[in-house]
Amino acid sequence: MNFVATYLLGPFGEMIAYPPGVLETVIAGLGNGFLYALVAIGFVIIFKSSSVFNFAQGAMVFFAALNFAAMLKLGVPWYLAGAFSLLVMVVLAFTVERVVLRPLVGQDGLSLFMATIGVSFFIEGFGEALWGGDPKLLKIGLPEDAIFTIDYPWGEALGLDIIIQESDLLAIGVGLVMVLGLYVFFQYSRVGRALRAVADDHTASMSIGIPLNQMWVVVWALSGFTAFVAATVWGTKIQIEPTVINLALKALPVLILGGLTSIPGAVIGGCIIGVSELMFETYWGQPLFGGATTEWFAFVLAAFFLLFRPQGLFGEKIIERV
Amino acid sequence: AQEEQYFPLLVYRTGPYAANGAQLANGQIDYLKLVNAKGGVNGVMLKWEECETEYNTDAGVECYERLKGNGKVAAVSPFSTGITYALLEKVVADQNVLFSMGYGRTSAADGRVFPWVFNFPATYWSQATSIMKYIIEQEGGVENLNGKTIGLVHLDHPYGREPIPTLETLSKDMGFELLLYPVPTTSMSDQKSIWLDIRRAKPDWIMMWGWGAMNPTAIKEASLIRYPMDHFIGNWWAAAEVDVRGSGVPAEGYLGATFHDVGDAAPVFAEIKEKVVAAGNGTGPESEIGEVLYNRGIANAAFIVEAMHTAMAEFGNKALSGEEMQWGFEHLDITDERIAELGLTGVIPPTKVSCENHEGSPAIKLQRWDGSKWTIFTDWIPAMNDVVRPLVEADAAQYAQENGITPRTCE
Amino acid sequence: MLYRETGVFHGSYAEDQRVFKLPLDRYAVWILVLIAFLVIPLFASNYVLTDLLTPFLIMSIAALGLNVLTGYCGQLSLGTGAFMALGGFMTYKLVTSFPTAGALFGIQLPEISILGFEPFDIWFFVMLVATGLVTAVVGLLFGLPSLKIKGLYLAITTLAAQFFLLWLFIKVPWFTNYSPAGIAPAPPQTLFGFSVTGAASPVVNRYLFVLALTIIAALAVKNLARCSFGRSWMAIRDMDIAAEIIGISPTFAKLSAFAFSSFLIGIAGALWAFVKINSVQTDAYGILVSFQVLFMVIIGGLGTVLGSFLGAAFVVLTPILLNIGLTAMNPLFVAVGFGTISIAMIKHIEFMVFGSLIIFFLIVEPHGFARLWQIAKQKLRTWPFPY
Amino acid sequence: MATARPEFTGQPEPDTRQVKQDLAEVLLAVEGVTLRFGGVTALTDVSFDIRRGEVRAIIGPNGAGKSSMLNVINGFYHPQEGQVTWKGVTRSQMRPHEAAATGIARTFQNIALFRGMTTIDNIMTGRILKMKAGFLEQMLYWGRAQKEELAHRAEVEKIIDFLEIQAVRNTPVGQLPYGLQKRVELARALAAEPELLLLDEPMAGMNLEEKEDMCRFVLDVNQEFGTTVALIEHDMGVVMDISDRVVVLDYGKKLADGTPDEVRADPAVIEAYLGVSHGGEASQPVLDGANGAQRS
Amino acid sequence: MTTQTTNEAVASEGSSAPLLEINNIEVVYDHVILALKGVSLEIPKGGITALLGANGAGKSTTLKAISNILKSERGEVTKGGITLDGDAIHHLTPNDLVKRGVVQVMEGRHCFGHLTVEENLLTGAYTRQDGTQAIQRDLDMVYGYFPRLKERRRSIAGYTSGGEQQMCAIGRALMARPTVILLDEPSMGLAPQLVEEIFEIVAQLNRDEGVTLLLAEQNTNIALTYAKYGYILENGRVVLDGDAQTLRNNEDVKEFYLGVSTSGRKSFRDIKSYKRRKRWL
Ligand SMILES: Nc1ncnc2c1ncn2[C@@H]1O[C@H](COP(=O)(O)OP(=O)(O)OP(=O)(O)O)[C@@H](O)[C@H]1O
Ligand SMILES: Nc1ncnc2c1ncn2[C@@H]1O[C@H](COP(=O)(O)OP(=O)(O)OP(=O)(O)O)[C@@H](O)[C@H]1O
Ligand SMILES: [Mg+2]
Ligand SMILES: [Mg+2]
Repeated sequence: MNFVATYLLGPFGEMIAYPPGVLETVIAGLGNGFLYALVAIGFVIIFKSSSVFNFAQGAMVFFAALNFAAMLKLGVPWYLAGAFSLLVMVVLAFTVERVVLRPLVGQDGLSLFMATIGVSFFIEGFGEALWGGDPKLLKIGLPEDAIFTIDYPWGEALGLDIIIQESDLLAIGVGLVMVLGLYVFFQYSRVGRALRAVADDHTASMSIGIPLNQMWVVVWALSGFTAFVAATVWGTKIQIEPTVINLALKALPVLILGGLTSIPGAVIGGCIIGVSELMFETYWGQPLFGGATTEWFAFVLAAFFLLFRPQGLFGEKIIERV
Repeated sequence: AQEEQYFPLLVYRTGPYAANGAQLANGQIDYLKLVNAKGGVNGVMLKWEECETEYNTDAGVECYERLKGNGKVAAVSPFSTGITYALLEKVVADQNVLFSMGYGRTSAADGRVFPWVFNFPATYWSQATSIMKYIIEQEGGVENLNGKTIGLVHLDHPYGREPIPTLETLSKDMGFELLLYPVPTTSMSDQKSIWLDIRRAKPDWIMMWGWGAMNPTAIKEASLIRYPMDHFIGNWWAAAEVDVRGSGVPAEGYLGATFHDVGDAAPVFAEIKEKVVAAGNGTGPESEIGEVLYNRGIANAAFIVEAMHTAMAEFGNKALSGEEMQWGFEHLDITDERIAELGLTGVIPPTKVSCENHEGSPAIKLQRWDGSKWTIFTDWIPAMNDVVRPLVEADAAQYAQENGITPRTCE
Repeated sequence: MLYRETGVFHGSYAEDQRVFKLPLDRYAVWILVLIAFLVIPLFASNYVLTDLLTPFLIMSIAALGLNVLTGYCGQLSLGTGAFMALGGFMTYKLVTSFPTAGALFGIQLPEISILGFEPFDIWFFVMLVATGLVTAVVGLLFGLPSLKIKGLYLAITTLAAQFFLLWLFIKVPWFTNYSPAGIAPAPPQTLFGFSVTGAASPVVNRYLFVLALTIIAALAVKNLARCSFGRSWMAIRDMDIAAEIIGISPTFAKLSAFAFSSFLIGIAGALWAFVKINSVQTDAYGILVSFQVLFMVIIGGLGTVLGSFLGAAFVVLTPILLNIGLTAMNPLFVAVGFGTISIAMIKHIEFMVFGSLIIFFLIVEPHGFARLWQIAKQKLRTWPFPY
Repeated sequence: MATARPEFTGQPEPDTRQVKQDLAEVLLAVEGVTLRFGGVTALTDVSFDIRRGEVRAIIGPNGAGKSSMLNVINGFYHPQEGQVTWKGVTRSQMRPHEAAATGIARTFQNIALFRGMTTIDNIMTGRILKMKAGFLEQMLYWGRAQKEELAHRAEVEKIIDFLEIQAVRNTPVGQLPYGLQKRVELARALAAEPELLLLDEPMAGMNLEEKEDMCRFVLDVNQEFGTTVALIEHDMGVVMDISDRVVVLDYGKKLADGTPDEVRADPAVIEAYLGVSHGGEASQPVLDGANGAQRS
Repeated sequence: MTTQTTNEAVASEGSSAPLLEINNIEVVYDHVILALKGVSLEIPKGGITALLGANGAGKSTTLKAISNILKSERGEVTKGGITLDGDAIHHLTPNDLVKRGVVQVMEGRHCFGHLTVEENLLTGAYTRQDGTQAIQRDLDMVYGYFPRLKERRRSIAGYTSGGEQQMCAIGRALMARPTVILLDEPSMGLAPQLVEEIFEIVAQLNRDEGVTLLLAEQNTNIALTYAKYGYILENGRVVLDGDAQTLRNNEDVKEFYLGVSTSGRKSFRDIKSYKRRKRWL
């Protein structure tokens, strides 16, 4: 009974007691969610079109950010630096296709997954060997301050005192744009369809003349691009050093929650996880469980969802047929 | 040729803690270079090897095992609480001194249970109490602490958790509320929830036990929610230039603990610039000379070298064995005169170690960030030994009991 | 050619069902084992024993464990680190709560000692098995989702175990007997009267102890693999629907795999804490460990015992040897005018090379070292002809 | 399990089919089964029975629902309506492994072997239900575990001889050519010593020679061990020759049911399936089988 | 649909130089398994050529060798050459080959399980540049050939029945407007009347569109009914070839592939392996 009071009712009491807090948390959560989603989308793009689970996605974000930041550090104007970083990502796509994927064509998912881990190691080492392992700032004047609603007349009028980080709004905006673009591309364009075909059956798609190699360059370049975008947004929040790669781990539950193959799924998954994780930490984790529940909450939540929808919320149905 | 004294340097120049680790390493090495440039310690030259631990326990242990055999070890300083814990037993077996300068296992201050471990000039628990003293003073007396809230933003890692028991004890005694804000090691740069919470809970003071990439993020988030920086106190691993600069915000007024001065006023720096840097074998960028962590690196090396001096006075001028170094450490008595003589004024505090007390007489100073540099603004604030020591001895006793160690008696 | 496969005829199915069908294979393995037990301890340096061989063996056990789950039963798991941690903390709790059999059952095992050998000093072993059982049960719990969730989805849900358990060990001070920093020292242990863990125990003891356990583990896995358990695991792996239809209960197969694999992994974790780092701390069992063990299994070869060993050797030793090698090569770099490369740079290069090696081996043989070995043999058979 | 094949008595054995179906009791009965997948209705109100000891053929155009029918019988699909009576027990649905446990074994349309294992191991899996050794015993490969292994191995070897796949005993099935894989699959099913054997297009993609062998095996299984067989097959020659009774499905509905001759004569069947309607060169080979059956 | 006159042209060409020539190729899987031991074929333009043989004879392998998708199965052509219209094509990527009109329908369906039937067909037209109308037209053509596909156009290919998948695969190949189709076991698992239909369609394609066909078949009977010329493979070697009639009348072929022996067609009931005549090496 007491248990119920503390663990079930208490937190909700909190929420009701101070609604703006909830609002604040939700917005912040959405911000995180879209950040995760930006990375998750990178995974999806590659998985959807080559059923390769690209573990290097996190490293790619790091790599893109590192190149960008290093250029800025050398005093290159931000647009040139950005262009450079983008270019590098495309080059990376080419190399990966040539050196890793082409020799492994037709291998089972696990080998390819391993290979991408190899890639991940390589680019992490390479990037740092190139630019040094010290943390770098990636600031190109994107909004990253905090908005205190109370400072504004409307906020005052509403008596609403919450804090909104501009970087969250940025993440949300950018995320939405990316999703729309990519979704349309995959669902309706000729290349998009071919990409999905490749994912289903490499050999068959070869046999009807879909050029795997080009396909892969395309998708890796694409996900390289998303990595770049993610990096830029992330740069507004944190400095660029290897833990960025760990942050990408957070994209995994988002990924499976949304369903490995669905881009909108990635975003919705991102929102669900971003928000609920922050809510849980604020109202349960921090006060009741000694905090740091964000470590695992996303994963447990995702696992829980999967029990009811094994292919994620929007994933393609797993075909069981004999 | 005469045998050299060997320094196995467990350092981390990569990974999320690189920014801090590199300066520490550079400081140490520059000092060792200086000593050699000046003809060694009573003629005994110093030799050192680095091994990259990435602040990671497994790697740290491996490094220690790899290096320990390569010469007569002066002392080992892992600069990681995790590694320190893992080495506690090994150093006993190998008879090497483990010098964890103000980190590692606090209860190692009890020399009867941990003969081979030294953690002067101050442990985390002492540091915590000293910081509390400052807060008390600011609040105008213990009585005013009643009903106040103090937050501890800490790395969710052995290092970050060390001060918790002490602070909990104090909060019981003094009636303030202690709020804990752990930051997971895997996502140090994602502290949103914490700071949203802080904004609501509005603790009157915040202490920070942070390291590596955690610090800049914390400082940035704090300034985002406009937390009063002069009520935000980092411990001595959370108050370096890199931490604030990395945050990308001015963070004026941010406070930090330390046990040595900042800046390159002390003569030793001039010497380094002249004998090491000018000679073209400075280890890091010259700009970092005089910065907090660099100086701390020097302090670490200086302490060990001084222990060598002490030991040589007893055993003669030769490369020293483990036991001899241990003796040296245990009989350290560094007075202000001696410090001045070494040109280390302000770089190492006066220290007296004894058989049962391996912590010396702990005290700290506080420094303030003015947007471009640190400046110390308090005198020494001694720790509450009456609080800390009992805790230390209790904890040490439990260790002894679990590991079947019979504490030595210090006659 | 010395190595002959022909001319070996099996008179009975018993012979044909042996682990090593060919006498020569059998002898080769025996010789290897003898070397491991007798020769290596004599000649290997302490560093080699404690920091190359011992970790390699411990990780082999973990790899064997994961191989049961991923290699034989086809269930991806990234929770290995956590289960190793569980093993570490459990053993710590057990040995501190029940230092002796007496402490638990009140009965006192007789203390006979034949020149230092105490036949009844097996308590630590008992404790290890107990640990294994605990991890098995927990593994079973975290295996439940596998009944519904498949493939990568499952892999990521196992991450839940990874992060949740580690978080738990940090948050619940009980696991470390309320040590302030949440690190517990691993008390030294003895077996048959010899001290086998702890910094003070002779390096050779520790090595032999781990070696023995490793061999037992390997045999256990091999035996299961060739009996109905192994078969039902592999059936589930290769085509779970068909397996179910021919009467293999997926629930039973998967859960048994989870339990047994966690059993081995738990023991590996315990050894890591007690033998390798003399302390129990979550640091040593991070997500990276989970991945490393997965590498071992995949690069070594899924569903092969040999693979687990080869994989472990590769993953454990490569980085260290690379690091040592590059450091040693420094003079050479200086000679060619690079100047000494900083240890940071060495670390970066180590990463690059390790990554490249993974890719390289996958390209050479996606099915891992073990398969490579087979193909090599195949080529030898037909030698000098290509096929 | 006997390996002996009936030795050849100059003339073909008498056609025992007519006799069988009258005596034998109903082994399995399907009543009013309807199976839907979202929009698609794979089976609508299908009823038929299988009698002990007969060879029952299920034919019909592609997508008629034949495979689905088998899936219903051994409990992999659960019909929305109707029920299945198996050995007198009526239930609306089964669980696959309990079906297996009670004596239903099957092969699959798209080969479902365990590609990672050798032929032997694949066949051994068929006997897992019969193995009782505990975990520890197996872990130590000791006591019951070892005895069982050897005993079952002996059984399996018999089947291997019977199906003449000795040569590929230790080859990973993944590398076997298609026809052999089909055979191994049959072996795996037989290993379970089933009462009812479900074969989904056992002869698809085989050349005549292999078909002949396959037929021989099916018949021998049926005659020697009295195993009841239900098979789906598109080769009319085969169906008409070896089956005792044939049920015809079309678009998920039962179109006809009876002896081969009856079915072959049924105009609806011809229209929907056999396709003599537009005869010509093309259809000749297909019908050969049919005619042939008549002659024998 | 092309006009009568071009058919003549096609036919006449048919007799002339071979369109596709396989010259003594050898294929190795996994560096060790020798699947083809020197196979040579000549596929005349506008003809239907049958590739017969038992399981594991190497039919599929041959086709894969031509369309150059062995690599993904860790197989490679180690000897010999393949020429299309006289120029070597073994170095061309499958994509180029399809562009040049060589399309393979793989053994065992291989539809894209997660795409709808229609999407499957559309991917078939990937390499085409001649605009959406043209593609739409061909889509209708395919639906014309396979009405059943039209019914299931919106459903996920993975769930369709074996036969439906087979049709889908063939239809998909047609969408590429091929000049040469490599058909691997089209009849496998198809209902008799469907087999006919499909072969009818094949014949029709060959007739009307002058598509050259190489089909690997088990159903020797029907294959030889439609094919002009046939090759018989036995574990990796061509053991017999000749035009359809000759093969049909060959005693061995009758015995082992058509099942009609001197004593007329025998029932599957009274097959006894040891009744077989000794077969060629
Ligand atoms: N799991 C499933 N989900 C959705 N639809 C299905 C499923 N299984 C079968 N179907 C549909 O049910 C119908 C019957 O399929 P089934 O495989 O039984 O046909 P079949 O008679 O075996 O044809 P074939 O002779 O080609 O194998 C088909 O239209 C198929 O699309
Ligand atoms: N991926 C592979 N790896 C190893 N061996 C293979 C592979 N694919 C085919 N083989 C071998 O090559 C030989 C020829 O196989 P192929 O599939 O070409 O025969 P096929 O004539 O098509 O038989 P089927 O009529 O069953 O399709 C077979 O012995 C087979 O074992
Ligand atoms: Mg079917
Ligand atoms: Mg084939």
